[in-house]
Parts: sequence; C-alpha cells; structure tokens
Amino acid sequence: MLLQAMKPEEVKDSGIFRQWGLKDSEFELIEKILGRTPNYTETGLYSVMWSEHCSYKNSKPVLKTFFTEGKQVLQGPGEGAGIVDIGDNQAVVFKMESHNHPSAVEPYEGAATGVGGIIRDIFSMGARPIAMLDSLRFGELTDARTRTIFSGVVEGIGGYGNCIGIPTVGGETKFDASYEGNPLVNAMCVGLINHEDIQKGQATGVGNSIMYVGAKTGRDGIHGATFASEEFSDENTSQRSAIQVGDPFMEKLLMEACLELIKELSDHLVGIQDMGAAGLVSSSSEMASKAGTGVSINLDKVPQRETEMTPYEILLSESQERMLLCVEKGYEKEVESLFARYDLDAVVVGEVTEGNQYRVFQHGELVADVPVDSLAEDAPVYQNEAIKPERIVQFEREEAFIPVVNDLKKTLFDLLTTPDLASKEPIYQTYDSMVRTNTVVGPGSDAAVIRIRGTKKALAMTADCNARYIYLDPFAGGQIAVAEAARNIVASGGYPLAITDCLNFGNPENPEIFYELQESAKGISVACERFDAPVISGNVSLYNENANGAIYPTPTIGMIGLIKDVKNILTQTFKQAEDLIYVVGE
Amino acid sequence: MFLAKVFITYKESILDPKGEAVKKAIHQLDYQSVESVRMGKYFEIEVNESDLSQVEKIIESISDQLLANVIMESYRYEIEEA
Amino acid sequence: MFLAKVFITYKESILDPKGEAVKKAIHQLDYQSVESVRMGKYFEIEVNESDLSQVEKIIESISDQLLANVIMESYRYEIEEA
Amino acid sequence: MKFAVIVFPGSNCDVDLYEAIHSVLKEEVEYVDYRETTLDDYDAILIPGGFSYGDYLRCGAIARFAPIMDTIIEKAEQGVPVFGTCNGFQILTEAGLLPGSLHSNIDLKFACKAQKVIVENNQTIFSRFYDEKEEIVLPIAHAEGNYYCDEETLAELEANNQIVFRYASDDNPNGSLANIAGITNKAGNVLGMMPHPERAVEEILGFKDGLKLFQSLAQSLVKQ
Ligand SMILES: Nc1ncnc2c1ncn2[C@@H]1O[C@H](COP(=O)(O)OP(=O)(O)O)[C@@H](O)[C@H]1O
Repeated sequence: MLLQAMKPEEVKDSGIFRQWGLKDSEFELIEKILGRTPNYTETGLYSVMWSEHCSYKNSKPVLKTFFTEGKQVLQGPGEGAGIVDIGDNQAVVFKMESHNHPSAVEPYEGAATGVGGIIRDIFSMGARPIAMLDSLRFGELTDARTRTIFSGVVEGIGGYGNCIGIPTVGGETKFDASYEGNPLVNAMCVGLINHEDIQKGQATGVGNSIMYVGAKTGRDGIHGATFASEEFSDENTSQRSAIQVGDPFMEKLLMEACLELIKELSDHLVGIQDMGAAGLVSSSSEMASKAGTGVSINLDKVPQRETEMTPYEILLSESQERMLLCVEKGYEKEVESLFARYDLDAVVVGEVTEGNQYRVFQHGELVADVPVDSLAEDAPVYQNEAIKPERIVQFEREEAFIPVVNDLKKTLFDLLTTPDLASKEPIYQTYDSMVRTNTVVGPGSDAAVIRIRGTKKALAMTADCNARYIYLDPFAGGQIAVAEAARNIVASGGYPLAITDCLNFGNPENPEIFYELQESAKGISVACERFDAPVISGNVSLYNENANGAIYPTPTIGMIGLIKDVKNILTQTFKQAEDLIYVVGE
Repeated sequence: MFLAKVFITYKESILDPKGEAVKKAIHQLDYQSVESVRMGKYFEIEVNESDLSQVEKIIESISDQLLANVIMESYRYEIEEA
Repeated sequence: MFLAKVFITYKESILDPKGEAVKKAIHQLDYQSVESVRMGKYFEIEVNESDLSQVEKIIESISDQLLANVIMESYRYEIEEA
Repeated sequence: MKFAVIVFPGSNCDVDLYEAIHSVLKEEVEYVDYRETTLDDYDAILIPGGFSYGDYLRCGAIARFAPIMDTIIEKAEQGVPVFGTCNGFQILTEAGLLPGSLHSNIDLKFACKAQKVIVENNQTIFSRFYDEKEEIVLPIAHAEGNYYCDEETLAELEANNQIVFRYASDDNPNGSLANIAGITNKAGNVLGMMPHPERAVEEILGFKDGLKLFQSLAQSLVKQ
C-alpha cells in the first residue's frame, strides 16, 4: 500500500522503475515527453507499454524488413491478426503467439492462457476460430522438471482447446537441452470470416463509449508483458506470484457473444480489441492511438474481482477473458443486453475524447494523464548491434561433416526412437482434433486440412521450424523453415497463401543473438517472396535464456494454404501395395 | 501409521473459475445466502511412519513439490494417528 | 456468517485413478512410506445465515444434489462461524 | 419430423449434431436454448457433447439444473426419443434419466481417436439399421467416459438389453465397466453414449458408421 502512495520524486529517486524494466534513459525520455516526472501509475503504464512485448523496441527494425505484400493480403501486420482473401467473399484470419515464460513457471495455466489469448486475437477481428496448432520446444525428457513442464503444457493446451471447442489439428514438438527451463509454447489460431465482418481495434468518434466485456479484473498477471521481456532467473520465478488462470468456459461465452455482436450490431460497433498483454492500458491506448483520438477511463466502473485495487493494478492486470469495445453513443444498452444473455458483464468504462490525451480517473481523481501516442507509439526503438557468432565463423572454416554409418539398421532404429522423430500420437490424441466436424486431415500427416463447409474449398495449415538449421546458418535456416512449411502445404494439396511467425530468440542485446534474429528474418523474408506467401502477422519472444545461455534461435513459421477443391487433398501415408514410389527434387 | 489430510486452494488473488461456476449453480438452486465458493483439492494420505515429525516433513515436502503449485496455490494439512 | 468446508471423496469401493497416479508420483519422489492416497474435492463455502441449523440444511442439500455424485462419491462437512 | 439440439452454455458439439441432421440426414433441426421450457414442437431431443458449464464441478453436474431439463425429463417419460452423446450422456446420467455415472478415464487423459465399437443391441429405435454384433468405428473425444454403476444396476442393464454399444474387451479406451460405451433407459427411448456418431456421417471426414444411428432414429419417427 505504501508503494502506491509514492510521490513522483520518490518513484524517480527510489529507482523502482528499473525493477519494472525501464532503463534510466527511458525514464528520462518519459520526463521529457511529459515535461514533468511521471507519477507512480504513469510510470507503470510506460513500463509495460514500452516493454519489448508491447513495443517491439528491439525487433521493430527487423520486422520492417519482412515481405508483407500480396494481392491476397487484406490485413497485414499491425492489427490483432492478419487476414488473407480466399475468394467468394471469404477470408482466413490467423496468427501465432508465444507464451513461453508463463509456461515455464506454471506449465498448465501458462499454456492454457496462451491458447486463450491467441483465440481472442482471432475472434476480435470478427472471425470464427476454426482450428488451432501448437509448436512446442522442451529440454530433454530425461530431466524430471522438463517432464513436468512437458505434461503440464500439453494438458494445458488440450484443456483449453478441448473445452472451448476449437479443434487442435497440428503442430510440432521438439526436444533439446537448450530449451531446458525455458520451453517454447507457440500457439496458432486460424479463423474464417466474411469480408464485411472484418473489425478493427480502434476508438474513433468523440463521445463514443468504451465498453468493457467479459471476466472481472483481479490482481493477476500484473507485469506479465514485462515478465515476457526479461531473462529468467530463479529469483524472478519466485517473485512472479501473479500468474493467470484461464477460464475456457468464460471464453467460450465471450467468443459467442462477440461474434453475435459483430453480426447483430455491426453498424454501431466502432472497434473491438482483446485485453491481452498489459491489459486495459494496452487495449485502450492502442485503440485510441490507431484512431488518433484521446480516451478517458473511469476505473470505478471496471468490474473488479478483488477489493481496493489501485489504478496501477487495474490498468496493468492481465486477467484473462476480457475484451474492450468502442460503441457508438446511444447503443450501450443494446450491447449490455446482448452480453447479459451470455451471463457476461458489459459496462461503459470510458469514452473517446477530443485531443490525444490518455486520462484515467479513480474516485473522481485524475490518476494518469499522458499523451496516447507516447504510450502506444513513442517507445524508443533500438538498433542493436549484430555480430556473426563465433561458432558460425568456426563452422565456415571447417571441412564439411560427412557422417560415417556402419550399421544402417541400428542407426535407423536409434533415430526412430529419439523423441524428436518418434510418433507424436500420445500428444495429439489428447487434443480434440475433430470438433466442429470439418477436419479432413487431422494431426499425423504433413499439414492439417480443414474443409470450408458449403464450398469446395479447404485450408491446409502447418507449423514448422528446424531450429538446428538456424543455429548453424541463420539465413539459410530461415529459408528452410519457410520451405518446409510450404512443402507440407503443397504435399497436402494446397497453394501457400501467407505465413505468420513467432520469433523466439535469446537476449537481443547480445550482438550474436541479434545477428541470428536479423539474418533468419532475412532468410524468411526471401523465401516468403519466392513462394508469394507474405508475412501477415506474428509475434516476438526475446530473452529466452536459461543458466547455460540462449535457446536455439527458433523462428516458428505458421503457414496457411488454400486447397481449391477438396478432391485434391492428399495425405502422407502409402495407400496400397504395388503403388510406385518416386523421389522428386534434387 | 498416520493419516494426513491435505487441503489445497488457490491463493486469494487467483481466479477460481470452478468455484465461480459452482456458486452460480447454487444460486440457481435458490440458495441466495451462499456468498462465496472456493473449490480446491483434498487428499487423504496414509503414511507408514512411527514418528509424527517425520510425517510432517514428508507431507510438507510432497505438498510443496507435487500436490500444490505454490506459485498460485496454498496448502494446509492436518495429521492424525490412524 | 458461517464458513462451511465440504470434502468429497470417492466411495471406498471405487477405484480412484487420480489418487493412484499421485501415489505413484510420490513413490517416484522416494517417499516409500506413503501407503495410500485418495484424492477428492474440497469446497469452502461462505453462507450468510444467522442460524447454524439453517446452514446445515443448505450445505447438506447442495452437497447431495450438486457437489457430490452420490452414486460414487460421499461427502463430509464442517461448519464454523466466520 | 423435427429434431431439437439443446444448447447449454459450453456445449460445443451442438454444431456437429445440427449439421449431421441438417446437411447429411437432410431433416429439419433447430437449436433450443437451455433456458427454454417447452419442447412441444419436436419429435426427438438431441443433447450434444462439449463442456457444459466448463465441466467445472463434474461433467454434466451443473447442466442438469438448467431450466430445460425438467421439460426433457417430462418428454422422456412420455416416450419422446432423447439422445445424448459424450457430455450429453454425462448430463443424462446426472439427471437420472440413465443409471450410473461417468468418471475419469483410467489413464486420466483426454482421448480423441478412432474407436472400435460393437453394436450389442440392434433392436432399439436408435440402432435398428445396424446388424447385431456389427463392428463399427466411431470417433471418441473425452476425458471422462469411464462408465460406472453398482452390480445390481449392471445386472439389470444386462437383463433388459439396455447395453446398446460396447468397446471390444481388448480395446476399452477408458476403463468403463463391462466395456460399456452406450446404454438406454429401460423403456428404450433414451440413449446415452460416449462415442460421437454425429462426427461419423461423411466419408470425407474419414468416418461414416454413425449415420445409421440417425437413420434408425428417423425411420422410427416416421413409423410412429
Ligand atoms: N504439439 C503438437 N500438437 C498437435 N499436433 C502435433 C504436435 N506435435 C506434432 N504434431 C503432429 O504430429 C505429426 C508429426 O509431427 P512432426 O514429427 O513434427 O512431423 P514432421 O517432422 O513430418 O513435420 C504432424 O502431423 C504434426 O501436426
């Protein structure tokens, strides 16, 4: 409680902002923007909005280099998820997101809330989620803690996806000591939408209402965004007591309610965005920033699960299963009653204002007053130094490695029993891959295939990354990751349409790691251009390190392909004896 | 022989969706005076040791390591001779 | 105000696979003296009534109807003033 | 003939059932909200799978108190066909329309896969299109399908031929008593089963053995 009463000078002098992840130079920049020292709450807002997770301050220069264009692209990077045209007035919406750090601490809930978050990204665009994929990396299964993380993560993904009723149809699972203690949990959600239903996360129209819908706010996940942007230490793990718990049942109701809202009240729904990382502050400031408006929030109106929450806590909370809407003035009652039918809260918590200020009130007092764009847009961008890792310089000097295999049979069996190559059936059988009865090809083949009911079309989808290749040669490895995804799509009967990605790397302030990031992104971009499969969405997860150093550089690629006629769907299994087997390619 | 009873509940600030769902169902049954419901786990564990303090050590250790995730759950236990 | 604690466990005759799995995990942690584990559910329910007997009636009724499936579970409760 | 698909908060196989009737069987079907209290317009009542109320307490435990349930119980007593799959089966046992109960799969894991099922009784309104002892393949997708009842109840189920579907004895996915996969009530008009026939009605999805169940039911309704 004392902390909340800290005066601006105390915030500055105590250096508490450093614990929240702000650098001294960043704090000075905030003072310059405001022309004064920020108060406790304001400092908290900047600390999360300027975290890597929300601002991409270390990765923006890299993301800018991605190939993102194509006539099929209806929405590229920038919104909650990307959108690609598939003809007949339909489009596919998809994105992948990481939940690595939370999964390391609380594997079940970390993975579950990762799934919940990416699903909200899809339905907040107005799309009906039709499938999930998950790309997972763990340490070696010989380690007991790794086994706990592994089973918790897999159960969490199934627990959330099965309950909400979206089929989990594919993914990948790999093991390497570099991921020990820092698993990667990348979840991808695919949605289907009609063009006219596409929504934006914006708050336009002075006087329009900002409405809060979904679960109540508690003190959970405060500083989750900052947490995702820091390296692990044991101390860290025990500090972060505020892990989130997912409620897939609530999300199911929220999803159905939002989709109904978009259909029934589309003329009066101005914008919609999920409250994910950095919760209320992030969603409200981004919606206003995109619209070029100001916004005023009254915290007394925010539904709260706990008592005596401070502005700092309410604004930064990452309680799950919440959305923010911008609703045309005069239509709040309609929205309220629609949500009431799903037994959900929908309350006006603020309004769009003139100018460009982000103003927050509690108990009649102005508790934060900063320029909207300074939160959402003006985070510093760092051009990190990139240096080719010493190991790669070494590799380049060495002779090419040619393995000598003496006992072919034994080598084959040894390979087949490695967890990387072994069947993943024990994992994917715990996921409902068939719900909604559109799964033509479920897990177990190259790409999964979901048919689009009422048409001849189907979508092929896959998630791939061989991090070892990127470790050895980031540029070539990046290309290989995209090419592998494309091969899986083509081998299932589809044309590559576009990709999403999840860039999982170590600390970008380490020049060798930044080199991996930069070069692999180049490789990805070049390959995407070749396949005419632009990057339309994605997510960055940096600072993935354990005591022994960084994880393998792992830019996971999620690719979607269009199958024009379900007749063309192929699976990877041999079909009958005496069929001929060909090898194609080089 | 001892019988230990271990109770595990979410910490205060952690959302308890199961408890919330049960509370709503109870209200539908028209017991409006029920104000809150927390749902947790309950274990009955038989331990074959002769020494109470040893049992306490074991129960604490397995509660900490296995039964509860202390990041979001807290536990409580009672031990009786059996 | 009263606080009721309700404990639900499988009936004796019914196999408790969750309890068995926990027992195995405990043995893996090398606590061999743990002989049996039963796993159940635990509820903390706040009831705003002034009369204890009324609270008992409510708790029995919701335990019977809702909290336990009496085909395979049995329940037990404690009530304290809060 | 008109089918009702009951939608509880958290039902998620409602679409699967609806489409099986609408797109494949080509019969009339409507969703009915759990808050409704009349079902007079319908000839058969279908309770879908999913996670009603999140399966939070216990599968089906909360759904059985939904307003529509009294009406379903009344209709069932009048002889209207009632069919529940997966969570629907769990709701029917919780509501007492079917005996016994369902608990955690023996290995504690959710299992989604193709499952061999044997038709034990092809004399019901739900199974007359199958052969006796016909071996069919249906998808399962559940974590709590382990059927349990006491010995007396089991003896009754056997004596009255109420066990309609069983898993093969060497391929029981959840540990259910007597390999039970689906049972009817004594009158034979209420069927609950863990496998998903509604997911097995189209060749393109890899399963089609479930179609006969809906065809059987449709024909029974015509005959009435
Ligand atoms: N975590 C997972 N979730 C869902 N499906 C998975 C997962 N891991 C692997 N799979 C599925 O298992 C199959 C084999 O995966 P993988 O070994 O990565 O295959 P490949 O090396 O041929 O791409 C694929 O169909 C994939 O979709």
